[in-house]
Order: sequence, then structure tokens, then C-alpha cells
Amino acid sequence: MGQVLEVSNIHKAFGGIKAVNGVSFAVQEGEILGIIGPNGCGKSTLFNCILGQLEPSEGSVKLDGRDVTGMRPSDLNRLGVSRTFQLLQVFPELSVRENLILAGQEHEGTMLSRFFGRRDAGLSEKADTMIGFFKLGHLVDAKAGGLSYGQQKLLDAAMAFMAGPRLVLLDEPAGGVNLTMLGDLKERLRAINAEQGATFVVIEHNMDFVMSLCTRVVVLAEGKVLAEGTPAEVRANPQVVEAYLGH
Amino acid sequence: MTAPATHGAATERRGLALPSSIDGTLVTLVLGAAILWFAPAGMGRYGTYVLSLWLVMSIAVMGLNLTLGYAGLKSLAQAAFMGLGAYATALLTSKLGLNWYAAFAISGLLTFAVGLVLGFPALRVQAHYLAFVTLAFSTLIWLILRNEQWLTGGVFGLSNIPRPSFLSVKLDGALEFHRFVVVVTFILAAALWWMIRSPWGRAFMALRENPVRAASLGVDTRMYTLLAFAIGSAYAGFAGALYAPLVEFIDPSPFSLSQSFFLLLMVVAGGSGYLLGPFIGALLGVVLPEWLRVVGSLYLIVFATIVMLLLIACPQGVSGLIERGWAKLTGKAGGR
Amino acid sequence: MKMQWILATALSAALGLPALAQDKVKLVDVVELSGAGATAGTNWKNGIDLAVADINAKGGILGKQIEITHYDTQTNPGNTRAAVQRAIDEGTYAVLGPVFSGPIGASMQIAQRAEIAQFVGGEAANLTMQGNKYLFRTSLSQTAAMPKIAAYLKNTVKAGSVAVVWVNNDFGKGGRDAILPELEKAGIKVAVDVATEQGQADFAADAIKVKNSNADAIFVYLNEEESARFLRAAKQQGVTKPMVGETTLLGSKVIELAGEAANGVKGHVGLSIDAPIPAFQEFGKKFQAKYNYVSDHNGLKGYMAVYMIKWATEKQKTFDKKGVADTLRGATIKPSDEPGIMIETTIEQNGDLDRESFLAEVKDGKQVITATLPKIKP
Amino acid sequence: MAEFIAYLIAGIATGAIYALAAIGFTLVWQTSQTINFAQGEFVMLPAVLVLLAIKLFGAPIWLGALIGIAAFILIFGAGFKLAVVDPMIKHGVLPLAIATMALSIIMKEGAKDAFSAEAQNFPSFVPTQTISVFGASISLQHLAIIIVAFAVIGLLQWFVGGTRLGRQMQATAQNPTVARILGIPVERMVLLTFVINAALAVVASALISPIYLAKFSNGEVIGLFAFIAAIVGGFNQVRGALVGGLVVGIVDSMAAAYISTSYRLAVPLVLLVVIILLKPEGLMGRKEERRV
Repeated sequence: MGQVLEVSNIHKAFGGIKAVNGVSFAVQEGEILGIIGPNGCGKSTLFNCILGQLEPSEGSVKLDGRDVTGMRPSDLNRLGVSRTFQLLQVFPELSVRENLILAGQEHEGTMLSRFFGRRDAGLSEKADTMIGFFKLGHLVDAKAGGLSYGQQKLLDAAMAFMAGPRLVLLDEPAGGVNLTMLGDLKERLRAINAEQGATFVVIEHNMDFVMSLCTRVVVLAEGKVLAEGTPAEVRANPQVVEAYLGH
Repeated sequence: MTAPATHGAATERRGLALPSSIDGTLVTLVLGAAILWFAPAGMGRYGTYVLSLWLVMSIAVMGLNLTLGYAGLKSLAQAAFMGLGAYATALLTSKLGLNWYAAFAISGLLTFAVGLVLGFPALRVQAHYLAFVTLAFSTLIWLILRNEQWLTGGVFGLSNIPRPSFLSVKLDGALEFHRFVVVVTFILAAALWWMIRSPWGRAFMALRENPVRAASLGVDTRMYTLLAFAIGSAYAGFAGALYAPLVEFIDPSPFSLSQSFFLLLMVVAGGSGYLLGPFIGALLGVVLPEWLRVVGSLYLIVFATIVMLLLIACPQGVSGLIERGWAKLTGKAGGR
Repeated sequence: MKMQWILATALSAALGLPALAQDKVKLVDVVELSGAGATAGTNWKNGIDLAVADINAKGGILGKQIEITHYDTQTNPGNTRAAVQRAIDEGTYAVLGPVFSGPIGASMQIAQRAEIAQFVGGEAANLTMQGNKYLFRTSLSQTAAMPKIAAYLKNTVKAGSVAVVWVNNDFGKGGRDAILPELEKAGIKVAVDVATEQGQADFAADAIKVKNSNADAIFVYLNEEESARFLRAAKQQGVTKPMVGETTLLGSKVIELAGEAANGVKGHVGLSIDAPIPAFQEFGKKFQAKYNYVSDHNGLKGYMAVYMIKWATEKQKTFDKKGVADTLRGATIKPSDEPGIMIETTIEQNGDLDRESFLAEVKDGKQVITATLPKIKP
Repeated sequence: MAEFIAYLIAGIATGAIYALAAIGFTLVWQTSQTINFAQGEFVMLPAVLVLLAIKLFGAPIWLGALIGIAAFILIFGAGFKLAVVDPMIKHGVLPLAIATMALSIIMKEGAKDAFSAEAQNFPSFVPTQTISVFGASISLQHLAIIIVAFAVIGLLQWFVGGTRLGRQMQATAQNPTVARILGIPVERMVLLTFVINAALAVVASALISPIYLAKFSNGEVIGLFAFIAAIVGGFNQVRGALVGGLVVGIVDSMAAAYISTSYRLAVPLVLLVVIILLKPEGLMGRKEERRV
């Protein structure tokens, strides 16, 4: 089992406020890693630093041993790192299928082939398969903006998987999703993890969701790593209980 | 009319996976070209000129529509790019005796390259810096056109710009040249239609709706943004290359900053992000003064007010209004 | 053809115009009513309207009433060209306008090709050098005016060096290009050559530059409000050398806007409602009464243009379009034959005009004519 | 040297005018992230409205001024915000920016058609005398503009930093969502900003018009230079307008003096491009982080 992602000593400050203050962790191939922590502990900022949306003030990010610190999000994505956002991020004016084709089209061919080639970039079937997998088959041609919140959340996740990524970072996938949908989502994620061997990092508030999905959990507090271990170990850690789980 | 096809019907038909499937927009383009081919009958030279001018402006607006409507960038230099194309064509054909077709291609290449050079540093920072840089560029170009009299004729302009010929047919007459403009406009519009339907078009739209998400899906936002701006600028260059022989005289005034603003307003009036919007926008901008002869110079106020009201009531412009009307008629849940 | 007829009828019916084309003569004025040329263009248009009203009230031309149409060019050469084409398509008897030299240059070949006389308000030298037999000026050209300025600078002002301040548009650039060789001929040195922008608001730096050049006199060739702004800035910077100008600088609008700063300005005036000719002053009063502001020389130009057409038509006794130009070339129109022409005017073969002009000075906020200059070829 | 000082002082005097006009850019930017392309017309119009009121109602100058100013602040301060900004801002800032272009045409052409195509004199509230500073002359009018520009910026800084209302306004500008949660009447704060912008435009108009004359097309030049000043100084800082205005004024004056006058206009534009390349946030601006 190789190491997919290695994050070392990431710092990020906004003005005088240190949002992330020296975070290090590693992600092993095939695992589902959870990152938890109270509001404002720097989870999203950490994500954005890893994914090139923000430039870290200090520290490095390595993908398969290669330094990708500060690399542009689009390039990182084409190396196989995919993500979802805390707030919903689908393209409302495009249909469900178009959303998925978009998520895959930049991973194949060249700019020229994308201009002169097929307009679906040969991805229609793959998109339909993915849509079926996420149980949105009846909505293939609907505009994404017209879907329910939970459906959009599923679409959002589906887009992250469209290009067959090595590593997927999910930012609060369970936020605002109702219980039935939540079950669906968890089941889908597990299935992809099992079938495609995809590796996950999940930021989540919903404790039950994280504890039942993840194989390992990193706890952040005030921009630093507070604890790390299996769900059971973390649950038993007194520091964590005090800082986060306690209330 | 046609607008629903660009978004609704076309999107839905994509599932058929027919790369060359014909949609409403293309049908409208073909029909429009056919009608315009015969339209000037009995209109006189002036009427024909206005029709041709409308099409030429439509090309420039089409380019800006790509920049603004599809990629969401504010360019304040579309008229300046048009000027570059017009002067390049005028100088190459009248002073160097170059063939118009070569001059046309050079005009497009030149404006495309300048667009890249201009866009690269600006888009590195933030999208709205493109507006600042193009504003400066627009005025600088205008100054050069005016000051370098040895080359551009300065304030006195360039006259006696020759019209092209097709095969061995001379296109000096108003009607012949109009038909030539119709054909060139059709080709350029069809090329844009193809691009918008290709994966590029999808990337452009993703860029406009949510650039951050698009980047996280592997869309090279900088590359596509630059391309949209450079291609949009090249269309202005093409428009300029037709404008010069159409008017047979150019001076710096139609390429000023305020003209660039005016072109932006045309994009919005017609419906930004709709392939056929530019034709409607340019119609309002170019032909409206003809319809509003009665009110004299008030036409500018009328035009600007129409744009304002559209922006308040329906930011998708006239195309958006038509789409809404269509949705109502067909009973579909339309509008946004 | 029939289609057009129906359209035209429908259109005129819709606009409430009487469609009695037979006893009317159609004139189209193509002019700058919006854009940079709006001020000059509006004066020109009002002058024309005044003339048309006068003529129609007295029975028209050869018994026909004049029907005047104005087309706005937006000060855009392309539009001007198209509008002239349109005027000819619609069968205008002659083309009036435009006023700015750039748009004239863009559109003059159209009227020439159609062999229809075009009466323009432009003063740029190059317009009448292209062998166009159908183009007629309504004022002195810059080539005619500038030698008079140079002579004035040399003989009256006794300047050895001159600062030239000009506006960088077709009007100003043309004037500057015309005066420089004349200054050289007169042995006057150009101390500093200052280009300014059309619509420029701030002239402080330009005034300092002129002041520092230590020129004996300053030749100012700007449009109306820029002239006023420059005069004010010059006064503020303590420029004391004489300001010399051509027509515009001594115009009523400049005097009104510049206030005290205009006092002492001198120069050459082609057309002016302040000229010591009763007809001019009367025109000024009529114009003021109708439009509630003071006409500049463009108002006079427009007014006289219509009378040039009237005179030519009555002379040839028929509405022959081509004949208008033929009749006018080389003719001399005297106010005794046609009072509307106001001042004896000779039309040269190339379309230039020759007439008396004036030297003037601004005293106590008023233009005072100090001398009358004879025609170049009396 | 005396020559240089003369140009410098002329540049500062002109720069203060640009600064006064540029403040509005920064205010509108801060509250709605929009470039107001009609800013130049905002400065042009009050003077025209005052003259129009005098002409239409035959009112004495003070009454004309009162009517014109009240009408302007009402229509283009409150009215602009309610009729243009409010309905449009939900569609994003792009339509709003374009709407201000349309607005500038309406204001300009409206002033021309309703008032006059020609420039008109505007009475000065300041004596027109000239005084001598270091051998260079400067008019009391320009001096007044410099003083007012500094005073207005100082007052705004104090208002924003030192008063409760001002801090609320500042909070709204920085993050409307958070401000709303904190119980700040966000809508009213934004409205207030626009009214302040209109009031400043009136002050600028009253000071500038006696020198530049009242004309419908004045907004083009003033707007362009104020825009450059705002970018050079920094769009997101009110004091950026002051610094930018002065820098642009001085650079323009020096360009007229020492560089080809036909390319004078190019110099501030090149400065603008250089600033964008080297310090995109402007001389005084705050760096805006890319946020997700």
C-alpha cells in the first residue's frame, strides 16, 4: 500500500490570523481518511492549500512523491486529484449529462481534438453509466439547476469521480443532505472505494457519517493536528473529547 | 424563434450523439443568410449599405459575445480591435496591393495575437483587470491611429480602400458586396456555432458559471479564458477587415472607447450567451437610428434605455425574452 | 420600384407629411447632430432652417417650396458617406453638409460620382485640392485664411516668434499644417508647437508651456469651449503675450465662456455676426430670436449655403441638378442680386470662396472689427 | 526649477479634481464590487441640473442650486441604488457594470437634449483670483479643490473609522453577510453609501464646473482620468483615490511638459498598465485574496 498524498507542515495566514498552523499528515492508497475539527479550525483552508486554490505560506504537498505545492487546480486535477466543495458546485445551466461530460472532457485528447472532435468528447456512455451509478438515471437530460438539493449533491460527487481519479477530497459531502440520501451517498462512496480502489479524504461535521465511513481520522484544532488514529482510537482520546466531542 | 434551440432543444438532443446533428440555430442561420442574400432587392444602395453594416457589426458583436457572454470577461477594446483589423486590411490592400483574402486572414491573426499578449498579464491577476487593461489599450490604439499620420492618415483617415473580388467577379457594386458580406458572416457565424457546440463551448460556459469549480474538474481556466478573449478579438479583426472595404474610408473615430462601450451594450441588448443574440443586438444598435429618424439624436437615449430596462427585467436580453415567450407558448416550464 | 413608391407613401403618410412632391424641391442636409461635431452641426442646421423658412415665406425657389430633411451623421465618416448616398438615392436636389472635414473627405466622392453639388462647412485645405468639381465651400479655406494671419502676425503684431496651440482633430491639424509654411514664409519662428485634445478640460500645463516658450505671440487654433478654457488657463498662468486666432477664437461663444480672459484677443475673422455689415447683424438677431442663443459662423455658413443654391437655380431658371454646380463655378454673387448671400462672394473653379474678411479684436467682452481685408482677387 | 514647480503645482491642482471624482469609484466598488462607468457623468450632471433649474423656473441661483442638487441626490443617489443597483445586483456584478454604461449614455444625451449641446458658464463659489506659490501661480479655485479633496478624504476616513454608523458601513462593505448577522441594517448602509457618493459628486461638480465649464460631454474626460486615478491609487481604499488622483494629475502635467503633446494622454494609460503589472491592487490598495 503506497502513499498517495503527503502533506508536510502546511501554514497559511490571512493578515494576522493563522488559519492553518503547521499541519502534516499522509494518505495511504485505498483508504478513506476523515478530517474533523470544530468550526474555524482551518479544515477548508487546509483543503484549499492542498488543492492549489490558495497558496500555502509555508509547507509542501506531495502527490505520489512528486512536489505539487501551489500547482494550479486544473493541472492537479489532471494528475488525478479531484474534489467537491462545501457549498454546492454544479453548473445549473447545463444538463446532468453535460455536467458529467464536462467533468471528464479535459482528461482526454488535446485542445484541437476537443475543437474538431465529437461534441460529447466520446463520453456520453461513460457519463450515463456514472449517472446510473449515482441513481440519477431518470434525470439525464434535466438542467442541473432544477434538481433537488440532495440530487445536486449526488451529481456533485459523481462529477468528482467522472475522470476516474486516484484521490478524491470531499468537503462536507453530508452537509444539508437528508437521511435517505445520506445512506445512498455513503453506500456509493463505499462502492467506489471498493470497486475502483479510489482513495478519499473527507472533511465532515457529521460525526456518525465520518465514524462509519472512514478507516482513519485526523482531528484538527486551532490550525494544528490534535490527534490521529482509527475512529475508535480518536473517540477514546481525552483531548479530542474535550476539544470537540465533548460538547 | 431561435433562442430556445441554443439552450433547451439543442442540449436535450445532444444525447443522440450525432456530432453533426442539425439544430434550430443552424437552421436559422441558413435561412437568415438566404433571406439576406435576396433582401436588398428594391432597397436602394443606402438600404443595402445599412444591411451590410448591420452584418459587419454583428460579427464584432459575435466576438464580444464569446468574450462576455460565454466566458464572462469584460473587454473594453472591441472597437479598437476592429480598428486594428480595418487599418491592417486597408493598408495591406490599398498600399501594398495585397489580396483582400490574405489581408482578412492577417487581420484576424494579428488581432488574435494581440488579444493573447494583452490577455495574458491581465488574466493572471483577476478577471476584472482585463477591463482595465483593455480600456488603456483601446485609448492607446486610438492615439496611434490618430497620431501616426504617415501610416494611418491620422485625423484625415484613409480613403479609396478597394473592394475584393470573388474568383473573377468584381464586388464593387453595393448589392454584390452585400452578398459577399452575407457569405462571410454566415461562415464566421457557423464556425462560432460549431465551437459553441464543441467541448470548448461547454468549457466556456462552465467558466462563466463557476470558474473555480471548472478548474477543479481539470478545465484549464486560464487557457480557455485567454482563448475566448483572443478569438473574440479576432472576430473584431474580421469585422474590421470587412468594414474598411464596405465604407471605403476609415478614420479613427469609429474605433474609439465609446464605440467599444456601445458594442458591449449591443451584446447585452441582444442577449449575451445566445449565439443569435449579436444579430439582434447589432440590429438595435445599427438599424434603430434608422427607425427612430423621427426623434433625431434621441435614438441614443432610446437605445440605452432599452438596454437598461432589459437588464432590470431580463438580463438575458431580447433573446431571453424570446425564450421566455417561447416557453410560455409551448407551455414548458421556461425562464430562469 | 413600385414597392418603393408604396413604402415612401406609407412612410410619409405615417409621418403626417404632405406627399405633394411636384411643387416642392427636396434638399437633404447631412450633418453632425450628435457626437463631437454636435455644436457646429447644430448651428449649421439651424442656419439652414432659418434660410429655408425665409425663402419659403417669400414664395420658394422658382415658385417651389423647399422641403428640407436633416440626417444625423453622429460625426461618423462611415455614416456620413452612407447618408450622402441615401440623400442622393432619395433624389435630393443638392447635398448640404457636413461641417467637419474628415466626414467631408469621406463622403465627397459620392456626390461627385452622382454629379450633384455638395455644400460643406469644412475649412480644411486639402478638400478643394482633389479636383472635385461638385464640392463647394461656404467659408474661406484655411489656405486662404492662414496667409492673412501670418501677414497680420508679421506686420501688425510684429512677432518674431509664435507659439502654436492647436486641437488635434481634422480642423486643428489642418489649420496647423496650413499655418506652419506661412509662418516660415513670413520669417516667423515657431517657438513651441502644442497639440491638445478635443474635449480637453485642463489647459494649465499647456499654458505654462506656452508661457515658458517666451514667444512674441500665441496663435490659438482650438474649438469653441477649448478656446475659452485655454484663454482662462493662460490668464491664470499670467501669459501676457498677444493671443491671435482665426474666426473661432473671436467668436461670441468663446467670448461668453472666457469672460475677461477673452479681452485683448485679436485675429482674423471670416464670417461673423458682428461684422460691420447690416445683413450679418440682422441675421444674428433673427437667429437669436428663433433659437434663443447666439449663432456662430457655422450658422451663417448654413444660411448662405441655401442661398447659393437658390441663386444658381434662379440663374439657370430650371431645377437641373448638375447645372447647379456648373452655374456656380466661377460665379460671383452680389448681395444686390441675392440679398440672402449677405456679402459679395466669388466661387472659384475648385470650389473655394473668395470674399472680404475682417481683422478684429475683443474689447470689453465684444468683438470689434478693426479693419476690413479685401478679397484676394478683387 | 521654477518651471518644474509650476508644472508640479498645476499637476497637483488638476490631480485634486481627479481625486475628488475618483472617490466615488472606490465607494461604489466597496459596496457593490461594481465599476460605475457613469461616474464622470455623475460629476457632470449636477452643474447642468442647476443651470437647467435656473433656466426652466427662472429661479435665482441659490434656489436653482437647491433644486438641482436635491434632484440629483434624490435621483442619482437613492434612485440609482433603488432602481438600478437593487434589481440588478442579484444577477451578478457584470450586468450592473454594463447598466452603468447605458446610464452614462442616458445622462450624457439627456443633458444635451434637455439642456444644451454647448458649454455654459457656471458661477464660481470661490473668488477667481490667482495667488503665487513658489513663483508659480495657482488660482483660489484650484486651491479650494485641493483643500476640499483632502478634507473630504479625511472626513470619510474619520467617519468610517471613528463613528458607529461609519463602522457599520465599513463592515457592510467588507462582508455583507456577516454584517447582516451582526444586526447591521445592510440595505440602509448601502443606500447611505450611494447617497454619500451622489453628494460628493455634487461637491465635485460645483468646484470643477466653473473651471471646466458645464457641458454634457465633460464626464468622458473626467470619468476616464478619475478611473485611471482609482486604479492607480487602489480601488478598495478611499485614500487610494487621493493618492491616485494626485499621481495621475502630476504625471499628466509632466507629460504635457516634457513628452510629445500628441501622446500626452498615453502617459497616464501606460502608468495604469505598469501598475496593473507590478502592483495590481494599486499604490494604496489592500490585496484581495482569491477566495473559494
